[in-house]
Amino acid sequence: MDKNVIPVGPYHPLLEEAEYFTLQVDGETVVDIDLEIGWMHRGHEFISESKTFTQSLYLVERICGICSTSHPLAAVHAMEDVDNIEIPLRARYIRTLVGELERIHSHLLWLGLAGHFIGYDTLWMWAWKYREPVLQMFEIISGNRNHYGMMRVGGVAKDVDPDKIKSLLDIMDEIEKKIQMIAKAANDDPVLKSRLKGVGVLTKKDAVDFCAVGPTARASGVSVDVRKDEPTDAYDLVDFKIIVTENGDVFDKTVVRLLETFESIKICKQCLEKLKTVNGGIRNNVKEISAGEGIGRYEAPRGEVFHYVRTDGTNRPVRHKVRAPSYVNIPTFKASCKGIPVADALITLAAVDPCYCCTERSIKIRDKNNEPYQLDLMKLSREKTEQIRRQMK
Amino acid sequence: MHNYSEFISLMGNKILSKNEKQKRLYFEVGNENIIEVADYLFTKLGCRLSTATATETYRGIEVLYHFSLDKSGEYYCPRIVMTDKKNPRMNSITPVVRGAEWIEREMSEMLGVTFEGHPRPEPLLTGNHPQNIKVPLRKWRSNG
Amino acid sequence: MNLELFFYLLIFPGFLFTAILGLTVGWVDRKVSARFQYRVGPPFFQNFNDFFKLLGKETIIVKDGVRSMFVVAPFISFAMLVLVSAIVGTSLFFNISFGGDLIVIMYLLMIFSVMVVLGGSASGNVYSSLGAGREIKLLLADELAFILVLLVPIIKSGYQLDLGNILAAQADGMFVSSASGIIAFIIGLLCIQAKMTLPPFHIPEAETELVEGPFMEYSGPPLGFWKLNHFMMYVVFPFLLVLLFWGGFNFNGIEILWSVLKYLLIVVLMIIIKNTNPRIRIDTALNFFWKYATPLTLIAVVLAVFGY
Amino acid sequence: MSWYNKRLAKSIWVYHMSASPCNNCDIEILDLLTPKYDVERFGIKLVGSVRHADVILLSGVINQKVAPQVKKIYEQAAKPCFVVGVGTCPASGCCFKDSYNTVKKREDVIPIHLYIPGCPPKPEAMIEGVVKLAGVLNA
Repeated sequence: MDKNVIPVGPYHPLLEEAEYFTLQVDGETVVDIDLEIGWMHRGHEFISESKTFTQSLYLVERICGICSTSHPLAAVHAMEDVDNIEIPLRARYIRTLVGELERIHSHLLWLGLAGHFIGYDTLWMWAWKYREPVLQMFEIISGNRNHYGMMRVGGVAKDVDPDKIKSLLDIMDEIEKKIQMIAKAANDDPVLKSRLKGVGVLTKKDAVDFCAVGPTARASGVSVDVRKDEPTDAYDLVDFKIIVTENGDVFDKTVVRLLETFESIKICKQCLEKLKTVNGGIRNNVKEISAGEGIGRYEAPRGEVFHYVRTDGTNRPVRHKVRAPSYVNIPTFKASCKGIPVADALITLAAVDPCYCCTERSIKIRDKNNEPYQLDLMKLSREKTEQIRRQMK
Repeated sequence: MHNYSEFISLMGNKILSKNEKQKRLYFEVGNENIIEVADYLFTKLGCRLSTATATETYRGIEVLYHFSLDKSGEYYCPRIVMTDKKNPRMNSITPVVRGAEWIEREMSEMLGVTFEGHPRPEPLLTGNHPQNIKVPLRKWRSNG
Repeated sequence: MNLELFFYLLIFPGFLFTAILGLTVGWVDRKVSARFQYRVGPPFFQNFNDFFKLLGKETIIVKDGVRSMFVVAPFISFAMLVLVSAIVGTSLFFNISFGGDLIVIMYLLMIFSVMVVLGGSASGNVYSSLGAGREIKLLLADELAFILVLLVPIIKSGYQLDLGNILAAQADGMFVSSASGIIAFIIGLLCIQAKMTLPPFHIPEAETELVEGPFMEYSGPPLGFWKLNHFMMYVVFPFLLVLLFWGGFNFNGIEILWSVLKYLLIVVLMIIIKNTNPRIRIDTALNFFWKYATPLTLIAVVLAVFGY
Repeated sequence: MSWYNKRLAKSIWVYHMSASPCNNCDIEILDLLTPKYDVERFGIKLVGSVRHADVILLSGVINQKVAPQVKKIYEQAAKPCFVVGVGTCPASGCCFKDSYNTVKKREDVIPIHLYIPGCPPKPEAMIEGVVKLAGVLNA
């Protein structure tokens, strides 16, 4: 049978953002996948070099709306790394709290969207319903539902009001109960299980080869988590586990995310309890950042966010490099999508929780001579009809 | 606690200069040794390639790889400096570290570095771009 | 006589009644689904508004497509549904039927599915044609089971193809109360789910995979008619099931309530299945229908032959 | 036509088009559909194909690579079709206006009929924006 090409995107409801995949298929089986990106490219690194450090935080927050704590947090880590700036204890707990809340909201968001992708809108609605209280907590803590603007070099921008900790803890308890219910429902659903189990397997070797990070890697048995590897903020003061599973399929990725949500809830509760007693300032005043270079990273919901800042003693970075987790996770499609049906390919593509705004990339198919492989859609559809007709005979 | 001396002595004179910080080791290597160093870091030490940064400085184009040793949270950052700003060339490490493919492609289109031996040296972000943007991260500095 | 025919076709069991009831039940569907998902759901006239709005929109005919087929397909399938609803309706409400109407219904429903396929592939879009391909596969999957399901009441009524006779045969006991009847009824419900491409069988128009599948390139009135067709099926198929297995409707006194309940129960069952299942893959659907549903229905047919 | 406009105002099908946004407006748009805001109450429905759309929700500063696609998609929509710019990006370019890759004159790419500013706008603000659009139709 001839190889056909299914273009996915640039605009396709599977992807909230514009991306362009081309699935090379043989019948209904994916043979190869290619990706062309750049539809979301806004030139962050370029703009950041013309902004001061504080302005740059505003900018990196807008790399991605879902990890809008992870990027500023990694950036301040990088800036603090240049001079080894210490931050107050209370600020460390607040940073951890906001970061973990973001993980809960992001994982619930993914669970909902994954349900939507496999045509299970009820799961989508449920997951997003229980995501709302998390956003409400963000509103109480920072004043915004998204783009919290909490991070500053040397501390955080806003303090958590001690009077509100009680109500925050109450919301947390409620969320935990509800998420347990969803997790149970998702775990017990036989159709869901059969749809996700054994689909889009990413082997441990491939995960290491592609340098995958985050839940994508952890579902394949690679135990990599910045929170444990290089504990910053309050991560060495709180108690939590890293979730690692072995199979690397979509179901395991779901399980990792769900269990991680519970760990995050645990961390949030500990932080809130600590915030009742830990007093002190929330920000050290940082007047200037000396010349040098610094690496900052943070475990975003999707994996390690990496920021590299190079300074020359002025108030602007010479170079600000950003590497989002999806950037290294998306190439794993090449390993995990081969040889699976088209219908599964799409949930596999979604399982990485790709964030193209972070990544900036999309797919192109090349033939043997490295020419763009283009197909007349009309011809394709006729061939398909012909194929079907043959099958029906 | 953070002991790089073993690595440094092993690499010997391949390391041209180094800068040790608490958990980060920045060191400069020659272009001819980068593949060997990358292979050692990735295969022997079990490091993960976080990313690589290309910067334009007065000395030339610098490419800085960030290898993360996840067990201890340390960073090994080999740096390559290319003094020829017009036509910077260096060896690609993609044959050794598969995950470097996109990272090197992006550096190549952002700062115009040619990676020799890269399996697919085409632009990543600006492929099929209507305006045909060339090396945007160098534009404003290369005039001076 | 002719006037009566027009009445049957266009007003009472036919077009107007089915369309209005279908759009209303479509609202019930959306509302109940919304309640399932902790939402409020749309207002009562929502589907009517949607339909009238689509009638006034621009119709874009794709340049690459087969124009005539593209435009004609929604209207032919609409006509098919009107015919089916008239046939089912007249025998349900007026007890008018003719010799082979079950066969006619089967053919008309087949034409409907074929029109979806033709319309989808005529638009020349790759997603539409993929959707059409899946529609054919789904048709192959469920058609045999559906025909076998229809066989059960035929056998149980003493080999009658006449809807009126099937109805009459159930006067002393509905078919669904027998072993073969209940199996056939359940499989029939699933077949309907597949024929209406409701979840978990919304494989051809999988929104997140194939956008809207065969209907992707449609806009304006043709799209409106596709939507109307979809809602009309909410009437046609449950009515058919009620007629074949649940002894039809009865409109004497309190019995009206029971009749309405019968219809609503089937609709609600469909909505529950719809809302608690993710989309399955096309091969899983084929597997399901060929490996499990069809043999089960065969057993039901055999049971029916032996009178159980 | 007022009768028809009223139908249109009560049945707004939206198509969501992201033109290099930061993703935040996009998830807030999806949030509109979920239980807390549930815009299906007003007959607003998210559709996957632009041919079915009455309103295009445009989010993000349009970058040069995506601009031709945005233009093409707007041309494919069945008219009447309105474009609502969600967020600060379509309105002013936000912090990306200095970049080498963004379109400087967004009006040339796609005509935007209504702006909902905010970074991101709260879902309530988006509902108000769409309701205002419906109010114009009703008048």
